[in-house]
Formats: sequence, C-alpha cells, structure tokens
Amino acid sequence: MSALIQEAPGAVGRSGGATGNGLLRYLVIRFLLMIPTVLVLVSVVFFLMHATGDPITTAFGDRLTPSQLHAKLHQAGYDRPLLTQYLEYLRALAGGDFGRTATDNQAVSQVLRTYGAATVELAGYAMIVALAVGVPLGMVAAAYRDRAPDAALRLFAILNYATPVFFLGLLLKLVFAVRLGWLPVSGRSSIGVQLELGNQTSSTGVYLIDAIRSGDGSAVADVLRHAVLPGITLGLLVAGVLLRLVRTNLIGTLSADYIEAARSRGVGRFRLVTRHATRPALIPVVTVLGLQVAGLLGGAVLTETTFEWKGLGYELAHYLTVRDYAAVQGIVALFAVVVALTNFLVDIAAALIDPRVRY
Amino acid sequence: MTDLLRIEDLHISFSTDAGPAPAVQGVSLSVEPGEVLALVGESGSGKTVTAKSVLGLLPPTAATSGRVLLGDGETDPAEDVLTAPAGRLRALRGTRAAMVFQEPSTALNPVFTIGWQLAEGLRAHGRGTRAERRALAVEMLDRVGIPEPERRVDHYPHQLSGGQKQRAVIAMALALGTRLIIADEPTTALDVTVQAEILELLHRCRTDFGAAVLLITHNMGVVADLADRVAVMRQGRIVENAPVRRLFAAPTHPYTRELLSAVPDFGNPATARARPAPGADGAGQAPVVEATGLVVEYPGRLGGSSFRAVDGVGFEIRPGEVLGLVGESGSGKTTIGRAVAGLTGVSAGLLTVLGEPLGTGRGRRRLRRATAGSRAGQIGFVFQDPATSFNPLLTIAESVGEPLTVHRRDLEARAVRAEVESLLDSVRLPRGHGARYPHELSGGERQRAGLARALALRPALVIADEPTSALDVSVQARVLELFAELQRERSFAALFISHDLAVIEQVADRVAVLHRGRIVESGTTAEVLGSPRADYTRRLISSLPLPDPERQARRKNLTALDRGSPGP
Amino acid sequence: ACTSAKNDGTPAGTSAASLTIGTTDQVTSLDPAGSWDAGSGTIESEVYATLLSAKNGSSEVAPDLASAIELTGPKEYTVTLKAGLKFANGHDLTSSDVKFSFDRQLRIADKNGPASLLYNLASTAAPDPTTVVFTLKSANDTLFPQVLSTNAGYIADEQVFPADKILDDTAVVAAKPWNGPYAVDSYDKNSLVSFTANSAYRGLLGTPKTAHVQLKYYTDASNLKLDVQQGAIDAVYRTLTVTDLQDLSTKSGIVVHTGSGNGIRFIVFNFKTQPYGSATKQADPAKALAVRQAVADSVDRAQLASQVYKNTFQPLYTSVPDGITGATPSLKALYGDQHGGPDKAAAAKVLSAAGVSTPVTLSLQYNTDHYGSSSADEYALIKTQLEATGLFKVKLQSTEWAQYGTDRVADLYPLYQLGWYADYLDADDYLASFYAANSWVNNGYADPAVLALIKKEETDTDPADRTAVIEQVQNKVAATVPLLPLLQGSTAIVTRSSVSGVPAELDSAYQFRWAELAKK
Amino acid sequence: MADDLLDRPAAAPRRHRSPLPGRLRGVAGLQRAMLLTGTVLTGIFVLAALSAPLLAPYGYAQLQSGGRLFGSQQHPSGAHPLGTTIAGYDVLSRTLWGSRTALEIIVGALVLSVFAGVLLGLVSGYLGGWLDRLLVGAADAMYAFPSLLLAIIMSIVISGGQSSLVGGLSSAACSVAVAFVPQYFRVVRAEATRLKSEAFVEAARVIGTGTWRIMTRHVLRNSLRTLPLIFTINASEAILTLAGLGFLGFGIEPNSAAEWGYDLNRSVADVTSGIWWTALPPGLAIVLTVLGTTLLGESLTDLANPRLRRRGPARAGAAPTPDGGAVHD
Ligand SMILES: Nc1ncnc2c1ncn2[C@@H]1O[C@H](COP(=O)(O)OP(=O)(O)OP(=O)(O)O)[C@@H](O)[C@H]1O
Ligand SMILES: Nc1ncnc2c1ncn2[C@@H]1O[C@H](COP(=O)(O)OP(=O)(O)OP(=O)(O)O)[C@@H](O)[C@H]1O
Ligand SMILES: [Mg+2]
Ligand SMILES: [Mg+2]
Repeated sequence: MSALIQEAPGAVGRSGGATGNGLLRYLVIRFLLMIPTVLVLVSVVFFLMHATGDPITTAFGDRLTPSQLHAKLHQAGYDRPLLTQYLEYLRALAGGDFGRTATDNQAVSQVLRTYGAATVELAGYAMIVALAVGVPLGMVAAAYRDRAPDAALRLFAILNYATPVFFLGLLLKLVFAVRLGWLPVSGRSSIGVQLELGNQTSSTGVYLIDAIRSGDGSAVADVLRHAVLPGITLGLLVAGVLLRLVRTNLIGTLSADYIEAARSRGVGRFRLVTRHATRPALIPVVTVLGLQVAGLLGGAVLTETTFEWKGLGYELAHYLTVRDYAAVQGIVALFAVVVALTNFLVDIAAALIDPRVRY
Repeated sequence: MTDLLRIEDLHISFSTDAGPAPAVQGVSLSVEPGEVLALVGESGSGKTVTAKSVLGLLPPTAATSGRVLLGDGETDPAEDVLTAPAGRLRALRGTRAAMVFQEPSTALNPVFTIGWQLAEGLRAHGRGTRAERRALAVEMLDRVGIPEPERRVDHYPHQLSGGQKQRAVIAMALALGTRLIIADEPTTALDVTVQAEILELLHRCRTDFGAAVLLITHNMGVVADLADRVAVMRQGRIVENAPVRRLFAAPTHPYTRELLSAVPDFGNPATARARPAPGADGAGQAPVVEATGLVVEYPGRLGGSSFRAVDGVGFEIRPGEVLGLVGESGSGKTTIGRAVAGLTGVSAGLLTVLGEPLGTGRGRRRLRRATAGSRAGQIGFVFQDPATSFNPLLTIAESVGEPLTVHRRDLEARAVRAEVESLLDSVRLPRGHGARYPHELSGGERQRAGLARALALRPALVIADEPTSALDVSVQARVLELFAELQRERSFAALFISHDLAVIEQVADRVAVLHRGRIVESGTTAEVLGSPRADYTRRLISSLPLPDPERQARRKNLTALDRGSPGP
Repeated sequence: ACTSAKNDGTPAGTSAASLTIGTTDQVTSLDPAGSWDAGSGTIESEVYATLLSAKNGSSEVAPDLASAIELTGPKEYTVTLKAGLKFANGHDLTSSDVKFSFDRQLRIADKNGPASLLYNLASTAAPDPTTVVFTLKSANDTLFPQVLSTNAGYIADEQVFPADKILDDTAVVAAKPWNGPYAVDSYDKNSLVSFTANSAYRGLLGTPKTAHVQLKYYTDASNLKLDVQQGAIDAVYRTLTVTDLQDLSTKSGIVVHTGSGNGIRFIVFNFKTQPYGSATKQADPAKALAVRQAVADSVDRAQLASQVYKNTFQPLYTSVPDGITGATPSLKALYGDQHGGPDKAAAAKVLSAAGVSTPVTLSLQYNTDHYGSSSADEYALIKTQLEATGLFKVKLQSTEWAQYGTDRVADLYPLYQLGWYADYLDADDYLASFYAANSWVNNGYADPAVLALIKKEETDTDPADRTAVIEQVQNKVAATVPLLPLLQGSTAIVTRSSVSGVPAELDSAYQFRWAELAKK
Repeated sequence: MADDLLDRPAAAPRRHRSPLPGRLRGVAGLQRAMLLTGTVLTGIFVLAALSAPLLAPYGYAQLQSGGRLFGSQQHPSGAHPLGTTIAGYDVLSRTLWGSRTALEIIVGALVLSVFAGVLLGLVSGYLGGWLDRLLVGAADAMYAFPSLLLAIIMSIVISGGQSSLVGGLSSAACSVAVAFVPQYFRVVRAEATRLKSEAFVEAARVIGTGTWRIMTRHVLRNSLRTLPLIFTINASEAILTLAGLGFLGFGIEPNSAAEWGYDLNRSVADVTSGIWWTALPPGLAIVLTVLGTTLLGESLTDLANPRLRRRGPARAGAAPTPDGGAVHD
C-alpha cells in the first residue's frame, strides 16, 4: 500500500533491452521464478502453522480428554514427524493435489475455486472503481497542481487511504443501507437470486457473469446492487493510492523535456496532460498498481468481513484461527500465484505502453 | 523593423530557497532573418533562460521584465511574448520561433512515434488533415536527411540513433515553417562525427529553409563554424556582441579574451604538449601497464548473450608517460580504464598492471583482493564527474585523507591532516576548503580535490576518465594545466581518457584511438593527430570544428571540395 | 428445483410458504460421522433422525425412529424400530442401516466426528429388520439412551454412505439420505442452504408447518442483525451480540425470545500450579483450598451477568445448570454473603485462617476467540472484583484458542476460563465431564468419594435415588471448589413478529426445531 | 586571482544538505498548509501518546472509580465526556491511551523492521551474488503477500507461542514489523545497488578501502536519506495494519492496552444500535492520525524531491509569466 515508495520492486528482468525471440524465453523464466516464491511462502506457512497448534485441539479442546485428543491427533496423522508431513505435503502439491481442509472436509481446490471467484469479483469491482476514480482525478490534480482542486483531491485521496476499510464500510452501510434503504446491507445477492444462480449448470462462481448468463435482468440488477457498497469501499482505498500515484508521476512527466518540447511547438495544455504526459506517466503507475494487488487482497479481508462477501480473504482469516493447515497453505499459495501472475501481466502491460521494452 | 526577434532590456529572476536569484539582467538582443546568432558564455550565465523566455517557456517561479518581441513587423506584427495571453502564446510557439533542445533523447516522448510527435505540432496549429500531416511528416524527415522516411515515421525514438533523433527534433522545429530556430546546445550530447553532421544540417536550415538560428553553445569551434554574429554572456549580461570574425580576431571584453584563450586549439602547435620525445625518460624500464589481447565482456541479462565492450586491445604505458585514449561514445574507453584500475573483471587476454598480472575470467574476488593488496594505493583514479565522485556526507579533507587513513595506519590524525593540507596546496586549493562539503565547492575546485585524492599515496599510475568533460572550457583549461604540471613534477604514468582530440593533444605523449572496442591506431600524439593513418582517425579529426572562423571556413571548403560538392 | 423462493426483485422477499433463518455458525460436514459441532448440528438435527430424541422442552428422551427401547440385559439394550421407515431418496430404513450407522461411527472415528460419545458401545447387532441390539462395555449404563439421542446417533443410509470414510457434502446432498423433518434441496456451504419438508418423515416432531426453509450464513453478527431488522430474513438462531439483542428488543415488528441456555462458564483452578498448588514451591493443600474458597467468596456473579451480559446470562452456583434435573446451587450458601453475593470479610477470614499472606497473586487466563468477545469484558470485571477486595493481585492474560487448548493441559495456566455445553441434557454430563477421573478438564482434581458417587449415579436406575446422588455430588464438590461456576448462558432467538412457533419464554431444555415455525 | 574568480562555487549544488526546516521558508501556499496540518496532527498524536497518563481521566483498563463501576454503554456525561463502552471503559480515556499504543507499535515496529531491513538490504545490495538473489527472492515472496495477512499469521505465531512471555504489544509490533522488513530491505538494497556503482564508492574501491568500511562509511549513510520519508508512510501503514488486526480479532486485548481497532470492532454492534459515541472516537482517531502522518510524509517527499517541489511565484519582477500554471516544473 505504500504508494509513495515508488521504487518498483521485483525488478528482476524488467526493462530488458534485448530484442528478438527473447519474449518466450522471458515468459518461461518469469513463470519458473514463480515457483520458488510460492514454495518459500508455502513452506514458511507450513512450519509456522504447525508450530502453533492443531485443528483438532482447536475444535475439541473443551470437549475431549487428553487421551481422546491424542487418539484423534494420531488418527489424523498430526503426531508424525513434521518433516514427514512436510515432504508428504510437497509430494501431493507437486501432483497438483492441495489436499482437503482439516476442519470442514472440503477439497482445498474447491475452496479456492468457490471463494476465489468471489474475491476475484470483488477485486474486479474495486479495480473498476479505483480506475474510474483514481486516474481521471489524478490527472486533474496534476493539471491543477498546488491549486484548490489539487488540494481537495489530495485530501480526498489521503482520507480514502486513512479511513480503515471497515470503518468506511460501516459508515456507508449505515447511510445507504439502513438510513436511506437504497442498497442492501451485505451479501453478494439476495437469497432468491443466489438460489437461482446456484441451480444453474456450470456456474462460474462470479455472480455477475452467472446472472448475465441466466438472462434474468432482475438478477443482474440485484447482483450489481449488492456490489455497489463493497466495490466502492475497497475501490476507494485503491483509488486513493492510484490518485496520488497518477498525480505524482504525471507531475514528473509534465516537467520532462519532451513535454516542454511539445509545448514549444504550440501543443495545448489539455492535450499535453491527457495525451503527451499521461502515457509515459502510466508506465510506473501500472507497475505499482500491480503491486497494489497484494494490498487489494489484504484490504479484501476487511471488506469481505464487513460485507459478508464470502471470499478468500475472509476464509483465510477463518482457517487461520482454526489452524486448518491445508486450507491456509492452499490459499497462501494461490495468493502468491495471483500476485506473481499479476506482476507478470503488469510487465506485459507496461511493455505495451512503453515501446522501449522489448524482451 | 525587420528583426525576427528583438529582446529589449530583459530581466529574469527566480525565486529560490535562498530568495530571489537574478538569472538575466538587462539583456538586449536581436536576430535578423537568415542570420545565425551564437550566444556563448560560461555555464549558468543565463543563455538557456534567455532562450526559453522567447517561447514563454519559463517556469512560474520566474519573474520577468522588459520586452521580447517576436515577428518581423512586416509579414507578422511584432508581439511581446512576455505579456501575450496564453492562447496567443500558443499560436506563436512553433510558428514564429521553434526550439531545438540539447539532449535529443529527452526532447522526444519515448512512447509515441516520431511521426505522431511531428504531426502533433501541426495538429496544434490546425494544419491539414490527418493524412496530410503524415505526408508532411514524411517529407520533413526526408528533408532533414533521415533515410527511409516512410518507415522511420512509424519508429519510436529509441529506434533512432542520437544523430537521427536530433534530426527529427530539427524536422519538428522546421515543420511549421518557422523563420527562427532557437537551438540550445544542439550538439553537446553528440559525438564529434555526428556533431559535424548536425552542424551541417543547421547550416542548411538557413540555406534551404531560410530560417534564422539563435544558436546557444559553449563550444567555440561550433561558433566559428556556424555563426554570423556572436553575443557573449556572462553572469546574466551581454558583455560583447560582434560579428564572428571580428570577435575571434579582436575580442574587446576581457572575459571574451579569457574565454577564447581557454579554448584548446586543436592542431595549434602553441598549445600542444611541449615535452621531450615520448618514451624518452621511460624507455628501457618495465611498462607500468601492459595489455595484450585484452577483452572485456559485460554479461547479458538473465543469461542472454554477453556484450563485448573491449575486443582484443593491446597497449602499454611506460613510467612517466601519458597515454591518451580517444574514441567516440561507447567505444570502450571507460571500460579499459576500469579494467586497469581493477574495477571491472577481464574476460580474456593479458593485463599486467604495475608488474602484477590481473587474472582473467570470473576473477572479481581476486581482483578485489588484488586491489586491496600489493597494488593498493599505487593507482590513482580521477573521475569524470567531480560532483559524484565525492561522498556528499564527508568533508573534502576527509575524502582526500581517506587513502591515507586506510593504507597508512601508522599515521596519526595530525599527520594525516598535515599531509592533506600539503596535498590541497599542491592542487592549489585553499586549505580552508578542506573543511567544506563537496557541494560547497565549484566544479573546478572539486576536480582539483579529486586530483589531490588520486595523488594522496603518490601513485605510480593515474587513470583519468574524462576528468574535464563536465567542466566549463575556462575551468577545463585550468584543470588540464594543473594536471600537466603535477604530472611533470611527480612524473607518474597516466592513462588519460577523453573524447576531445584537442584535450588529448594537450596532455598526451602517445595516443590510442579506440573504435567499437578495438584500437584502430596508436602512436605518438604528433603522429596520430598530425598525420592520421586510419580512416576513422581522419574522420574524427575532420569533424572537429576549429575555434577559429578563418581556419574553419578554409577547412570546410577543403572538405567540401574533397567531397566534390559545392561549398557554401 | 426451487419453486417458491423465486425472487421478485425485493431484497426482503420471502414468501409465506418459506422462511429464512440467519446464523453465524459454520458447518463442518453433513456426514453424521464427520461432524460434532453446533453449526453442523443445526442442519443435521433437521435432516437426520435418531432412534430416541428429547421431546422439545423436556430433558427426557422419547422414541423417535424407534418404537421402544428396553434394557434386556445388564449390558444390553434392545431397540425396536417403527415399521415402514424410509429415507427421502426412497430407500428403506431398517435395522441394518442402524447397525451400519453405529459401526461406521466407531470404525471411522473421524477427527471431527462424535465417535467418542459412543465410548461405552461394544457392538451393534440387527437380528431382524426392525430390531437392533446394542451391547455395552459396562453394565447398567443409564445414560446410553441419552447418547442415542446425540449427534452420534443419527441414522445414515447404508446405500449412500461408504462404511470407512466421510462422504463429501455435495455427494450427501445429491444422494438425499434424509430421514429428518426436512430435506436439503440446494446447498451452498456456509453461505446458503435451502430445505423442503421431507414427506418421508414420520417422527416425533411431526409434519413441518413451513414447507420451505432457507438457512443463511453470516460471518458478522451486525450484518445478521441489520438483515433481520430490515426484514431480509425472518429469524435468527445463534448468535447476536448482547447489544444487538437489546436494540432489537426495542424495535417494532421484531420479537426477541430469550431463556437460559445449557451452556455454562467457569474458572478452573489447576491443582498443580495454582497458588500453593502441588507443583509450586510452597505447596500446601490447605492454603490452596483457602485461596480457592476466597476467590469463591469474592466474585460477584450478579454484577458480571448484568454489566457484561445485560442479564442475558444468569449467575450459576453449581456446575449443573438450572433446569436440569438435580441441579442444586450448592455454592450459594457456602460462600460470600451466603445469598449469592460476594463478601470481602469472608474471603479475608478464610485466607487468614489458613495463614495465607495477602495479597495473593493470581495468574488468570482467558480466551479471546472461543467464548465470545465478551470474555475480555467478563475477565476484566472479574479482575476488578478480585482486586477490589485487596486480597488479590490479578495478572490477566489471554491466549488464542488454538494455543489455549494445548497450553491449558500442559499446566501452563494456574487459573483459567472454560466453558461447557452438554451433548445431552443430563446432570451427569455436567458432573462426570469435570470431576471424573481423567476428565477433559484435567486440572489435577481427584476425590475418590466424588468418583464413587458419580459411578453410583451413572448406574442407578431409580430416578429419585439418582437425583439425590447427583445433589450429593454437587454439595461435596462445592466444599473444595475445584472449579468455580460463574454463569449460565442464554438462548436467544429473534424472529420477525410474523413468525410463530417459538415460545415466548425459553428454558434450558428448549431446542430450536423448525417444524413448529410458521409465518403469517 | 583568476582561478578563484572562475571557480566560483557551483550555482546549484547537486545535493542539498540543508536541513528540511530550513527549506520550509521557501515553501508556499498549499504545500505549507499540508505540511503544517500534517505536523500539527502528528504532533497532537505524539503529544497525546506521551502524556496519555496525564490527559486521560482514567486508566485504559479501569472499570470503576471509588468502588463504583462506570457502567456499560453509558451516555456521554460530565464524568465520562465521551460515554463508556460496552465493557464499561471510559471512551475518552481509551481513545487517548490508544494513541500511546499506536505510538509504541509504530516505534517498536519501525525500529525492528528498520534494523533488520537496513542490515539485510545493505549486505544484499552491496555484496550481491547468490545471497542477494536469495534475499531478494524471500523479500519478494513476503512483499507479494498482503501485509495484513502476513501480520495475522505472524501475530498467531508470536502471540500463540509465547503469550505469557511477550506482551500483546510486542507481539503486535513484531507482526507489523515483519510485514515491513521487505520494504526497508527493498529501499536500502536499491540504494546500495545504486550507490555501489556511484563514482565515490568506486573511488573508495580504487583506493583500496575495505568492504566493511565502504559499506558503513560510504554506502550506509548515503542510503539512509530516504528513510525518514518511508518512516512516516510506514507509520500510517502500521496504524492501519494494527487496526485491521484489532478489527479481525488478532490484535491487542483490552486488558493489556487500549487499541483503536479493537475498540472499533467491539463498537460495530453499538453503531448499528444507535450508540455513536463508542465507535466515532477511535475511528476518527485512526483517520486523523493516519491523515497527519501521511500528510507529513507526502510533504516531506515533495520537499525532498525537487521535481515535486514548488516555490512561491517570484515577486521580484513585473509581469508574471503568461500561460502560468500547471504545465511547468
Ligand atoms: N528553474 C530555475 N529556478 C531557479 N534558478 C534557475 C532556474 N533555471 C535556471 N536557473 C538559474 O539561472 C541561471 C542561468 O541559467 P541558464 O540555464 O540560463 O544557464 P546557461 O547559460 O544555459 O548554462 P549552461 O551552459 O550550463 O546550460 C543559473 O544560475 C541557473 O541556476
Ligand atoms: N555495466 C555494463 N553492462 C553492460 N554493458 C556496459 C556496461 N558498461 C558499459 N557497457 C557498454 O560497453 C560499451 C563501452 O562502454 P564504455 O563506458 O567503456 O564507453 P566509453 O567509451 O567510455 O563511452 P563514453 O564516451 O560515452 O563514456 C558501451 O556500449 C556500453 O553500453
Ligand atoms: Mg543551458
Ligand atoms: Mg566513458
């Protein structure tokens, strides 16, 4: 979330200057680089989790006698040497098997799919809000640098960032759902729509897509109504960061020589800001925005909790408390992959914007 | 009134952290149609600021007074840029006057194609349709001498060479049919060979396009080559304004005289290094540096193919001898210097420095140890940019004394201080400057301190990598003088790296000419520069504009005749 | 598949024939052998039936799928099934399914399952389609019929469930092995589950009054509260905060039904590490007893109940909650002002009589995430109360539950918070669980006399006699205070006022069953 | 002396060493307002934190005074200007004490993460090689992970394992710190990598200065320039992370310290029940404190970065430049 630390991390291989068929090679290397990242995270989490309690004692600590607990632990295999369990886990993982959750008997892959779809949907709404709010306002702020609109926008940006997601969510809920009654309090859809979408064959889990596919206009409207508050809550958080980022970078590029050069040829101010300066300014913005994905997932935990949006972030917090090793590791691995993939996509996006980058 | 540009009693001052800072104080100038007016002067004298004021490009922190009138008063009414409303100003920009910037790579937007950027100027003034604008862009690129303009028009700036970029920038300036081009150091960032081409193009701006040029430069050679009239600026004022020949022949203001005398005059025996025949005193002794088949490669990214920056170079430096290394940008000069200093590993070949062979291959660790070991302190290094070569958090005395503190552990603090003071004395720096921080010194002073540090341990070898290229000519002259003097006194061997033939001529006993990582020619300074054998050396020398309008004009005629094209 | 719940655009759209219930619970598994928790229990008790079950509002068990149960030998219960029982999928429910279910529980003994409740079951036999014979390990077990009514006693369809492993929820739902009043017809785990009345059900609870029920899961109680307040759902079962309940009770259109629950809260003294405990340097059983008694003298349960729980909880003076047969508030007359209130002087007296120097330092542990967020408030107040006597210095610490369970039995906590709710409503479950040898509390307390009494109560077939023994156990334990009962929890059900079928006053024997719910 | 005349000190020194307050004078208008607001808010926060025992009417875990309980959820009154919480604490006192907790966490977390991050970053950046690659990989992995979730995991590991030894405060500080280490690592490493090839470091290498001496004397001190700015940014992140932890129930218990996120979490039910006084004070405290530190950080960034820096318009000359405004440096 540290938008101001603009040194783009993960700079490995970024802005390589070579040409030719380096792209494929680069893709492969980037892909392979994901593996150690995921492995490191999963391993760290594995040992940390096992060091701090087990799901069985957590579930039955005030139910069963110590000997009964031991029997259950033995039956679940948690009393074996940690290394054995670790290697077993890795072996399964290598075979693409994430295992089953310890506490509620689901395939971890299923958990990832179901809740992942929800988080993706929420993140999507948030990104839309963030882009729609952050980019144009950032441009306005940069254009009106150090004047009243800029001051107001910067304050707006900082307030977005400074207000804890749950506090903002609560306030929005009170105003728009309880006081005005315009929007639903929480959830991803109303009960009827959820039942209807659930009965669809091969649902994607992304409600908006499912609703559109169902062809039921009222269902789409219902899903969108439910998306408004969570999308805004999480979106504004990112929008604040984005606004500041766009502003800073735009101010930077606006002082570049080529802008002065364009100005010396009589190009007008509006066009300078919207065309000449924006695209170069977007390169670092896109890069940093990729990093925001991690922050977005973190913010999603709080948003999901506040709005009953049953997604991965909330589930992770839940599975952590009950020490569901398999589920936590699965979600962590997925997060790592998502973040790595996003950075990868960001690189490609940056390459599209920046003609100098050719791998 | 027929002047394209008339500046009357212009004052510009900036508000800074330290209060208002006057940059231009009462400048008056005028440029006539078809004329090339050169604006010269030391760094910070206000040349750029004056030029920017013409197009109303000053930052809002600038306060101005006086008048800047654009327009010849006949076809266009003269208008005061300083008071013109924003919309009017925009209409004037590019049409009445256009600007060519110093660094072509930063003056072009990296994410748009050349053609698009060219068309933007036309579009801003509502010229033509999209297709017409593109056609005009192609035509302009063609006219400024960019090959294959139809293809190049869709290229991005990074796909063009430095010279081509500058041509594109000039094309953009010309595209709107302006009659006045303001060129702010248009060739400083370019190699001499490329510089010559761009100067030629600017020349054509006048002949082919009928545009007047306000040329800002600090290179007297360029002035002599191109200008009709010269205005000399100093500390925000014009101190002398005269036709070019008169100025060079009979400068009136002391500052102009000083400026002209500081310019290294290539091919002028009076300024060439006067000393006994090279190698005389070092003959017979073992060379300080000996390189055979030296190869330095930089590894590619992510295991990609590596880049060979130095490719089979052989040379030697004898005790007390100064070897000048010249070549265009990227030819590998710095790389060789760093290899000799042990800062870069050697990939292949043999390099013996001070009698100790430097291993080849992945010898970084060994190298570092070698530097810290027996050769430690026997090599002095003078860096190109004196500003960055000092730790900003240490005083000059601390930095200069660092070699002593590290290597002469036996010395007490007092002794170190005394030694530092004598070093400062020897580079003619007031002792009091030792207590200052690097940013509190001028560029020339910093470079002197750099010399002092390099000499602290009385090294047998000094490597100087473009030690004066960041300095003003006048300051450069002093530093070069000092270098030569110290070298005579202490008779250390030196590897002197420069891209400026005139500088090399002044300091080097022998010269090696580097081109794309290979040495194309080497020999005594007189041999190589006086009667060059390699084509490349000849090209280098002929590209160098001489700081004397008479000689330069003569030479230009000669080359023009050589090429069989009519002279100007 | 869904007929009545078709959405008509209004967010609060539930029609009269259907009812939506909100909860913050979570489901572990729909397989009876794979879950033993309240969240799964809520669904399972509606979709599966047991041989015997407690009729609502009573702690006595009565035949449900069974038609009769008999003690046919010292170690043998014989159960006769009703005739013509079926699962919702059309399979016959016979004694073979019953045998299969119990054998399966013991065989799988899943880590999340309730198999340990069947500790006394040796084997099950099905001599004919309607007869089941349970052979026990120990004789005269009066509690076994109760055990049959717990989670461990749900009857599973042998044609659906594998004998040796847990079945996935989606597979369970697809196979429709339902034999309770309701059948699941769509299942979105821990999000939304919809039910339809099971026409095959012929049990104790009768035909459901509402054909369709949806169970909606919440993660945040305040959203649950807002939804019932806004009318998006019809009823709330487990768990709203005290503040929410108070606020809802002032809202029109909402009815808050409360009553004492069967959960209890208490402080455990670890006999080894409590002040003067057996493993401490100044081990001294008499002084240790004095410390326990002085603590018992000092706590003000009424204040805890009113300030922290707004009187939704009630003071508890024995480990058997009020409403269970045999419960007797033994500690009330023994400690404090002898009317249930605290008494500083009594505490000071007992300490000085034992020669304990004051202030006594107590390290008191509580947990943050298992017994509700009010635990922090509760223990802050206990600390305040104890320190107000001037006799104690309390070091309050908290630990997350996952670690708490391990640390507690590793004797790391001298005094600590615990809670308990019963698997079946019998006083034994509130006595043997705490005071029997090797109980799960495991605080080092063992009194042979108490053990003998518990044994006696467990095998005593005469009800009146048994109740007397149960009272004896409580009185005996109260004198030594191995654990200090504090509060008895509450049950709260919130409904829209259009919903009927929930009694105005709930008691600890009340179980929330949907069959009686109806909506106007 | 001609030499001196020519070698005037450079007009625009490359590196400003003038302390920031010195630069304040040149700062105008909005930037000054931002800086002042940020400084004042941060100042109030720090002051409240330092003098919480004096300012707060009661202790953070105090439920009674003079033998009488405050009572739970009491309306604001003379005795309790902001009322009491559900647990029966005085809201004003908890909010004030909360600033102390926040400051302690910030300081603790920053000190921990700065030490670890700077050391690792320096070694990694300057020495390079496989150690660098390894550390970068690890840092990337951690950076890729949402800091709040990382903090949750760490708080479980730290508090779960040894709650009896380490107080809630230090475990929270550690969890936040762990999430920040990669940031400092990154920044310092980048600086060290950059400085490694700076001329003055090379100068030291040519001289033969030892690696350790170069790292400490030349690289370390120069790579710390940006840290104060990151401090302020991380300070706000620390507050938000802590509040998030508290809100999700992984934070500090009310008996060990007053923590805004926890108080907010407990007051969610109050808010939906029309009890406003328990949620607003901690919520606003978070918002204002983060606002203050962020404003401060942003203005410091602006001041330190000449590209973003802005001076007042010149007053000396006559007409202001035309086309004045946005598109300038
Ligand atoms: N934006 C600015 N703010 C403050 N001072 C400035 C600004 N731009 C230029 N100056 C000052 O104005 C003076 C003149 O600068 P100018 O750029 O015109 O010099 P110059 O003659 O072009 O030098 P050079 O040969 O180095 O380019 C210098 O002292 C410079 O520091
Ligand atoms: N660290 C590096 N990694 C990869 N390539 C490098 C590196 N340093 C230099 N090069 C390349 O090696 C070649 C020679 O560089 P070098 O710096 O020696 O040139 P130079 O002659 O000193 O040029 P200039 O006059 O511009 O200083 C150039 O093409 C440059 O791009
Ligand atoms: Mg200039
Ligand atoms: Mg070089």
